[in-house]
Amino acid sequence: MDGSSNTVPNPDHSDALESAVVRFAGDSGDGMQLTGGQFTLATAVAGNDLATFPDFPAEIRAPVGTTYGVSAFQIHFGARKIRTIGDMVDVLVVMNPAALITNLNDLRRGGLIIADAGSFTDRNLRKAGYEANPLEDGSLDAYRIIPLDIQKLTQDAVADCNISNKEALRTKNLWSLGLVLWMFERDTGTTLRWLEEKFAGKADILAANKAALKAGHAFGETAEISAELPLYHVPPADIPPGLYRNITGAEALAWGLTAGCRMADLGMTFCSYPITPASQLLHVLSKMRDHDVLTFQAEDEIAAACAAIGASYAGKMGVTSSSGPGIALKTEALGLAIATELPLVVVNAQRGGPSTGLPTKTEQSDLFQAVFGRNSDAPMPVLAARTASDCFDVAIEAVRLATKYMTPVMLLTDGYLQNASEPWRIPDLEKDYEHFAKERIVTEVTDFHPYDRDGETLARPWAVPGTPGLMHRIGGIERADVTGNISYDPDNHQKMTDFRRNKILGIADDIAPQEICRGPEQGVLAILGWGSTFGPIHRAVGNMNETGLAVSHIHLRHIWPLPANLADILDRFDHVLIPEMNDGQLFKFLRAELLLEATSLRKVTGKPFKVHEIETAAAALLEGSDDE
Amino acid sequence: MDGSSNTVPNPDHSDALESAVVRFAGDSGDGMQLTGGQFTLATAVAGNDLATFPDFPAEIRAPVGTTYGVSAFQIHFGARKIRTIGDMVDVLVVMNPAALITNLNDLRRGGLIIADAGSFTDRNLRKAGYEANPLEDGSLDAYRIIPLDIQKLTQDAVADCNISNKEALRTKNLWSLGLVLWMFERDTGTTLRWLEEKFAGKADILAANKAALKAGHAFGETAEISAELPLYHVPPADIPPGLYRNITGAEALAWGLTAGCRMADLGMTFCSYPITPASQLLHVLSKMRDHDVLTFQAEDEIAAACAAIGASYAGKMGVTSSSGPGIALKTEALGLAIATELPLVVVNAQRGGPSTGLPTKTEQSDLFQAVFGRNSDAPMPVLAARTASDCFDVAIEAVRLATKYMTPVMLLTDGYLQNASEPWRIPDLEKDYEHFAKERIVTEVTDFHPYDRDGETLARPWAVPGTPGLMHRIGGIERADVTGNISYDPDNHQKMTDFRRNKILGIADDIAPQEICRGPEQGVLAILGWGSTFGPIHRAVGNMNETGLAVSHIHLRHIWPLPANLADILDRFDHVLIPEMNDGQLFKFLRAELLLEATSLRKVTGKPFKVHEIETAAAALLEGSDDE
Amino acid sequence: MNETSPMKPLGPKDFATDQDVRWCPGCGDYAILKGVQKTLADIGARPENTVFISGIGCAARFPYYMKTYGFHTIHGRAAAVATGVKLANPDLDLWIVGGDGDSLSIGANHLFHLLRRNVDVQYLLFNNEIYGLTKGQYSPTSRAGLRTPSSPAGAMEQPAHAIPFALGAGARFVARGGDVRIKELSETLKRAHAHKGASFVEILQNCIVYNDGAFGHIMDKDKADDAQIHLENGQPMRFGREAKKGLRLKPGKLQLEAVTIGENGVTEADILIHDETDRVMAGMLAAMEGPDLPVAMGVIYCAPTAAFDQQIADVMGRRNPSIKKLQNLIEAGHTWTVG
Amino acid sequence: MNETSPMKPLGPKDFATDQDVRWCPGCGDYAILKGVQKTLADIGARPENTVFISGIGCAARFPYYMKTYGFHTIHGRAAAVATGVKLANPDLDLWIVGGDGDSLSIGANHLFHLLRRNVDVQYLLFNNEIYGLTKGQYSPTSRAGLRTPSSPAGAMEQPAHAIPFALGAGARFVARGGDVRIKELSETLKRAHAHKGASFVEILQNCIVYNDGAFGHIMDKDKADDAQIHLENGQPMRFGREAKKGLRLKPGKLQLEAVTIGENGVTEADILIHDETDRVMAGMLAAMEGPDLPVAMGVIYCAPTAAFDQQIADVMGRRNPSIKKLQNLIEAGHTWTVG
Ligand SMILES: Cc1ncc(C[n+]2csc(CCOP(=O)(O)OP(=O)(O)O)c2C)c(N)n1
Ligand SMILES: Cc1ncc(C[n+]2csc(CCOP(=O)(O)OP(=O)(O)O)c2C)c(N)n1
Ligand code: SF4
Ligand code: SF4
Ligand SMILES: [Mg+2]
Ligand SMILES: [Mg+2]
Repeated sequence: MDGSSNTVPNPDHSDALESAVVRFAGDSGDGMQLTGGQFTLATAVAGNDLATFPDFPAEIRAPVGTTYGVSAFQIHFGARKIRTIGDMVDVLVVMNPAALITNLNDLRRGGLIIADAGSFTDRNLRKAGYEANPLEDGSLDAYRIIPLDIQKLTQDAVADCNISNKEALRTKNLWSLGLVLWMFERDTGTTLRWLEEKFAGKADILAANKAALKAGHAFGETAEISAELPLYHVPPADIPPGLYRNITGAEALAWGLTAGCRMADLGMTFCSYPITPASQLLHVLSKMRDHDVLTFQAEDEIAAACAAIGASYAGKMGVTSSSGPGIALKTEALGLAIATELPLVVVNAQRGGPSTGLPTKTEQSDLFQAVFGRNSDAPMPVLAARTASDCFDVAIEAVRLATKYMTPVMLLTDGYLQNASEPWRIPDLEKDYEHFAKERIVTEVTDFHPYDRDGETLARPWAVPGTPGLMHRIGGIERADVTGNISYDPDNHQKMTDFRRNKILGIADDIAPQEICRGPEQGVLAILGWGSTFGPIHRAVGNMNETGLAVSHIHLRHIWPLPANLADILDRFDHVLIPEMNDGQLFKFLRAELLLEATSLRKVTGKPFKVHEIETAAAALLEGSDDE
Repeated sequence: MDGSSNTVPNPDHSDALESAVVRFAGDSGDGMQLTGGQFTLATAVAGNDLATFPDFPAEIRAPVGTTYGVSAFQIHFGARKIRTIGDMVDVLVVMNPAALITNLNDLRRGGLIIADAGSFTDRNLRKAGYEANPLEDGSLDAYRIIPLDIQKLTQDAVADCNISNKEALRTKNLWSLGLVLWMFERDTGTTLRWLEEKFAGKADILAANKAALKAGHAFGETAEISAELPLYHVPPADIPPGLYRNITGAEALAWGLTAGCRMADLGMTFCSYPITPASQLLHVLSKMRDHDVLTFQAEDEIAAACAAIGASYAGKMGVTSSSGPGIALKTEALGLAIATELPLVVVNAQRGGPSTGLPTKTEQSDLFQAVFGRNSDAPMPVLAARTASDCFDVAIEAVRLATKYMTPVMLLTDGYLQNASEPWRIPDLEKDYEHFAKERIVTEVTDFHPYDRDGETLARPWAVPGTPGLMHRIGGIERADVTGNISYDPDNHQKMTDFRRNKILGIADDIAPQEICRGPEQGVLAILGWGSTFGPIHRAVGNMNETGLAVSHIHLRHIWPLPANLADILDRFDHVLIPEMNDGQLFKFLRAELLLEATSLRKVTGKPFKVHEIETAAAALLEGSDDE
Repeated sequence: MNETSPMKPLGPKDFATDQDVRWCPGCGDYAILKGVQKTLADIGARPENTVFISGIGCAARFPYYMKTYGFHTIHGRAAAVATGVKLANPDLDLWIVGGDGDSLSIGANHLFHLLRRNVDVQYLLFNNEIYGLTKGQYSPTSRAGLRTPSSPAGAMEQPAHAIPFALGAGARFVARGGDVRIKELSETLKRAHAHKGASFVEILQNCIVYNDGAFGHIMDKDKADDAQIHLENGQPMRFGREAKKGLRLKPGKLQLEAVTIGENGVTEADILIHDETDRVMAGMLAAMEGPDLPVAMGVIYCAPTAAFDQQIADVMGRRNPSIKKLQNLIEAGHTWTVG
Repeated sequence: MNETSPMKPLGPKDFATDQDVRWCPGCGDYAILKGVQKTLADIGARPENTVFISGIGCAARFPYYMKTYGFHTIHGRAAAVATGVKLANPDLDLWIVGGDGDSLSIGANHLFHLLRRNVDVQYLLFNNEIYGLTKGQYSPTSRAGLRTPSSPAGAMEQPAHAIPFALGAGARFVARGGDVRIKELSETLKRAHAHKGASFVEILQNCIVYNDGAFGHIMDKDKADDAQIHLENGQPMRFGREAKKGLRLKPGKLQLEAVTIGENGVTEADILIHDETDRVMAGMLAAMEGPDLPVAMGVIYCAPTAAFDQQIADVMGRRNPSIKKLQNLIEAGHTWTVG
């Protein structure tokens, strides 16, 4: 089991942990995201591999002290490659009763709770729904509790600073951060430097923040209760050398799309309408004007898709993004892009549904929509990113396919990937990527026809307004082969339908063959995943391999068309298990495509899989197959 | 082969034809639809079974004489049950060169052409793209041609009437109709009565029309060329006794939806936005106010869907309709209906795509969209009508399921069904239908909760605004089981997802088991169809059965959920052939659902299957299976 | 049409649900909620006959807090859903609540057609000039230059103006209120309720988290008197402390100007009388944005005409549909008998 | 930005494609097509730099007949597609063509935002007060009472008015033309073209098949003089045969009235001068629908302001993006080195 099991001291290095999971939780106003972010940075600098996950409340800012106002940040870090955010929490830092009650379920038995006892007032207890104070009534006996009056300790620490009491209280997250940094043997240097940048010019506030941070750290070393405080040692992980940074999926996507455009030598016109959890991509790209990225916040999703199509028509890389309900609105426009064969990248940051559903929760239930969700026979390639940093590469691939094949491409990510961060070895954009052809825009063509196809890719030429001599007209009514004029001819319709299908099917020969990313090349059981289930599946397979079980992990990047060798690979296994955060969509899709008899593992709770859930399902299949 | 093959005199009754196919074609302004409609009526009254298909030009009214302004009407009628509009035409009446050039392909070799030679002027020939006059240059040697100067003959016939020359020329379609009526031994009575109604109060016009009609009829009997004119005898078909009328799919749908509402004792609020070929339904329903049908022409498809949802929320049967691109726009709203579990009927009159595609041509390519085309896990029942008159029964079934299960229901029809007409034995609405429960609206509930489900159907209660004591709030954010309050709880989301899935799956036990509609109960080959392919498949299977080939026809009405016994039935056949007017959607869908290994027969030309195309594909499979 | 339980007078609290209100502390929406609950109590609304419909956004959470019928629909579509509800049952008392994004961005087309058709509802547009729920992107009503996560260099669009938009759409009742002077807002809401047809009310609302103080120059206590004018039909259009200021037409021009009574020879008689049926004046009042002219509050325009839903209901009438009648329909026209 | 071939003067025919024009014989669209082709020739437009974008409808077939770049998009979305085109390349000369259904029914939201944002395009709304392509259902501009297949008892909606809608949306150039007086239409189109920012032109167009004569009372030769007024900036607003009639403000009222020079003491000096920058007057002119007042033709309102696409282009500037620059970006901020 990921996370929790490994905090139990590793038998080989009795003083070291292989990995640990820490969660900071408090009121929306308590600065937990900032605390988590700083802890992450210090941890990365200490050489651990890690994965993080912020968990915002759905309400913008609910009344202080309520359960639905709780904001949390989780980090899983370790001495080995970290694949998940961790099944169970080892150390839970809570700033109030509401944070405790909403997060306790995820704490492993025997886990540590650091609680700001000062905030466990009657009023706050009542707001959280406690009848008695859990720090005192014995109800937390299964855990280790360290109640500290962090409010008071912070106030004392900053007493000499020239700030108001309200401002003083605001620094209590830094006090807590200091303490936890100490517990995990990290120093305060990274955070101190960051504070100096952030509060440059605000000397008093800066001084207070520094004081609080240092006081928390010092408290660990000197306080009387320090004997109770565990000290954890998580040695650096063995990760490939290189320059690293932390990256969220949204950032990776933004940069990857831009990198793809640079490789294609195209400006990007990004058109979107805000929606959780896709908006982050709009925000990041809005700041990238220097890289020829123009962002347009449209009046709705339809306008966003249409404007992106217009931009592609005019010779830019049109990109649009949304989440499930917004993608639904774009459907008709996607049909137009398919019919007019214009390049377009459509990013879908999936969330819980149907309808408004669970906007802030993750789910991967838009696979059907991506592959099948359009009127008529309207094929388009579908890609899915597996991790935050993988978003970068998938985005480049999307731009490559869109421009090479003159087609819209659907790129699936999800709420988890958008917000989760992980260290990313920064690539060398010039050397690490096979540069694909420069812009495919034609400028001089003798005997130009807008639907004259490339013999190999079947792509039509991209001739953009402003180019002398190539004036032409395109539209959504069926177009005659070659000329593109309106045609109602029956045979032409069949021919164009065949072209549209075959063009996309042909991509199967232009993508990397499917690989098995962990485990034996053949055997009893393959676990087949797509999207953000990568982490838990990979860890589960690793764990099982370590205990000698022959299980393999296969992870799809290309959902449509599927890699040409996928059927062959799957054939080599007796069982295929398909875990999905939906009601079995890839499972059904592969039945349709490959007549694959697989086992579906479904989880529709808005939460990522836990490693042990996958291990359990795999074990059941392995046992079942022993019986045979 | 349907149609053409059977005009060859039937061996048993050497003077009689089993069936014949006649097509009238002319300029949009030539009144071909009217001519066809009147011929149909006379034929129905003569006791034949029949099927008709109007083929309008896509342009509203293109310039006179052009090929894209040609309007045609085809009728297939016979002494047996008529299933299709006929593969090939036996008698082609053309009013100008453009009509000839666009319709000749469908005439069987040896078929008869009646051409208005007067309109084969140089100008018209050029407009149609002829370099020489085909009536004279021998290029039609494979056919029998009867060129008549119909313009002139008509002018002569009405010379004594007090009308302008323009008006005189307008009656030439009636002259042609008279002639063809004579050829098929029909009298002019029905048409004369109809003319009297239509031109009541316009004595001169009426007189001219009557004169033209009678002159055409008389011409057959008396004209010098009458020896050349074949006389066809198509005896009455052996059809079940009853009161009959002609009905188009659009009418049948309109009346069926209304009948369903009457059975449920609900008013209907029909909300739509015009689009070909769905608009016809709006037009018919707009005149049905007396039957508590309120129609609302919304500002777009999204508004139409939302208004229908609003109407259902307020206690009416909300119905919305469109065609593929418009259904795409409704997608997000359908998610809301699924989430809030409100009854709704969504009619999709499918047309050629993708995008604007071929608006006036038929296709059945929205199956994927219907079943899978929504974000998230969002199941809803999908039904498909097979013939114009079947639309009536399917519409009733849609209302039954929507209200009983509190769910949107997708009803698929297509451009062919919307416009095609066939005789319909008028049912006794009281006796011929099992009446389903009256309106399911609750009014008095103790301890009311909006998501308290019926134990059997899993439907939630339908409590409508205006009812004292049942005030409640619903919405698209995930709802807590029972109370319907907003809930972000992970387990609740799983539970509600399961409910939504299982509620729809449960319908499989509440629908008629799948039947084999023609051919043996088991054997080598089943042809499995859905929607408007019914006619050609049924005829093909009939033809093959007659020649002793063991082929069966299975036709789906319920696409989702599938009938519970479908897998069992299909298991009894060595081969399953699935003909579809799309790129293989049911084929793929049944692989996913049943792991069915079938053979796909695809046709994406905007035209219905021809019987022989199905026979050929079936024969290939039968031969292949002999080899085994 | 619907039977109602015997009337007992209800107070504002009787319109509150048991659900915790989940807006940010200090959000202007709280005050509006109070104002609406008070209005319903004052007009003697029956909860079972009252429906709140909304799209998506912070504002759109409104129905969950009203102990009436409520439908929290999808982003931008509240007006369309509401139209269907009114067609199905014109007797319902229907309130629509939407934010500026919900109403004027994704949903502006439905709002336009609702107003044009004159569907008998009250449309409350909570304008905070920002997308609150999605964390602070600029909205169509945001002022040019506003820096937000999606406009780091400042918004570059001409903002939409709710009241001119509504007038251009053909609305017959147009008013404005704010989240601070709740009593006045409540009076305006009562007028909106009394008006048969679509009543459009823009409510200036402070988003304390993402656009705090957007209306400070109009709403702050010390500025309100001079920056707002409260319109009353048939009354002179006066404002300012002690109502010393007023509006008049610039001599010889089609332009309003603010004048002070007693200065430059201006007398009470010079001040224009508010005629809420005057469409041209409504346009001029709607265009007042400060700083020279005060922002118009209260009922700017009210000129009733037939409501769409009522017109349809009249045509539909009582039809007594029946299976028999339908049987007659399908048997009418050209039929023939076989056998 | 794009190199153009050496200029040679082009005539109207040089803008016609080889595609057969497929409107009904007698359709008003033919005349408008001629008018546009003439306009392009007159202004010396370069075909390679000119783009026609449309939605779906009879009117929307327009691009197929123009030998320029053309994009026949989907119903109602031309404005949105066009916005993307202009963002991608603000140097293009962009014309949008849409019917009344395309523009004011399904597409009104995009039109609203295009006008509000002031995207530099010419928007031509062909208003035939009917859905032509789908065979004659009433449209949002159809007059109340119009009987059509979807309104057999007569349309029951208050119609939308294109020009007031455009003004309410914040449009900075608003004009009206018709399918009969092509020379005047062409002048108006030239003005629209010259205006930087969104230019909105309503063109009254006769649908001979489904709504013949809808504008007969305005456009018929014998009625046109009295039923139309052709506006010219800075000129008195006169109309009627021999320009004997004119517009003035009703004394003491915010209302226009038609008067006859020489009658009741009216002199030339009483006639209002057209000031196309006056928004209030534009509103009054837009509201004129007959029969008392003539229908305003020509440029009703023109008050330029910065165009959205140009503003963005200015901010974007010349950026010289490169892989190197991007490499720098991804390496900036908190990074650390392993190994
Ligand atoms: C189809 C769709 N698009 C986008 C969203 C995301 N979204 C939710 S509310 C909102 C805008 C909120 O702004 P506003 O309407 O002004 O309401 P406020 O939160 O400010 O009250 C957006 C963009 C959504 N839920 N659905
Ligand atoms: C999404 C979608 N909805 C509906 C239609 C059907 N449709 C095509 S054109 C049109 C309206 C035509 O009216 P208008 O825009 O006024 O143009 P006109 O034909 O009168 O020139 C409609 C409803 C469509 N093509 N696509
Ligand atoms: S984000 Fe703004 S509008 Fe939304 S609840 Fe918070 S303060 Fe109110
Ligand atoms: S239907 Fe009307 S608008 Fe369309 S082409 Fe014909 S006349 Fe013109
Ligand atoms: Mg807002
Ligand atoms: Mg029109």
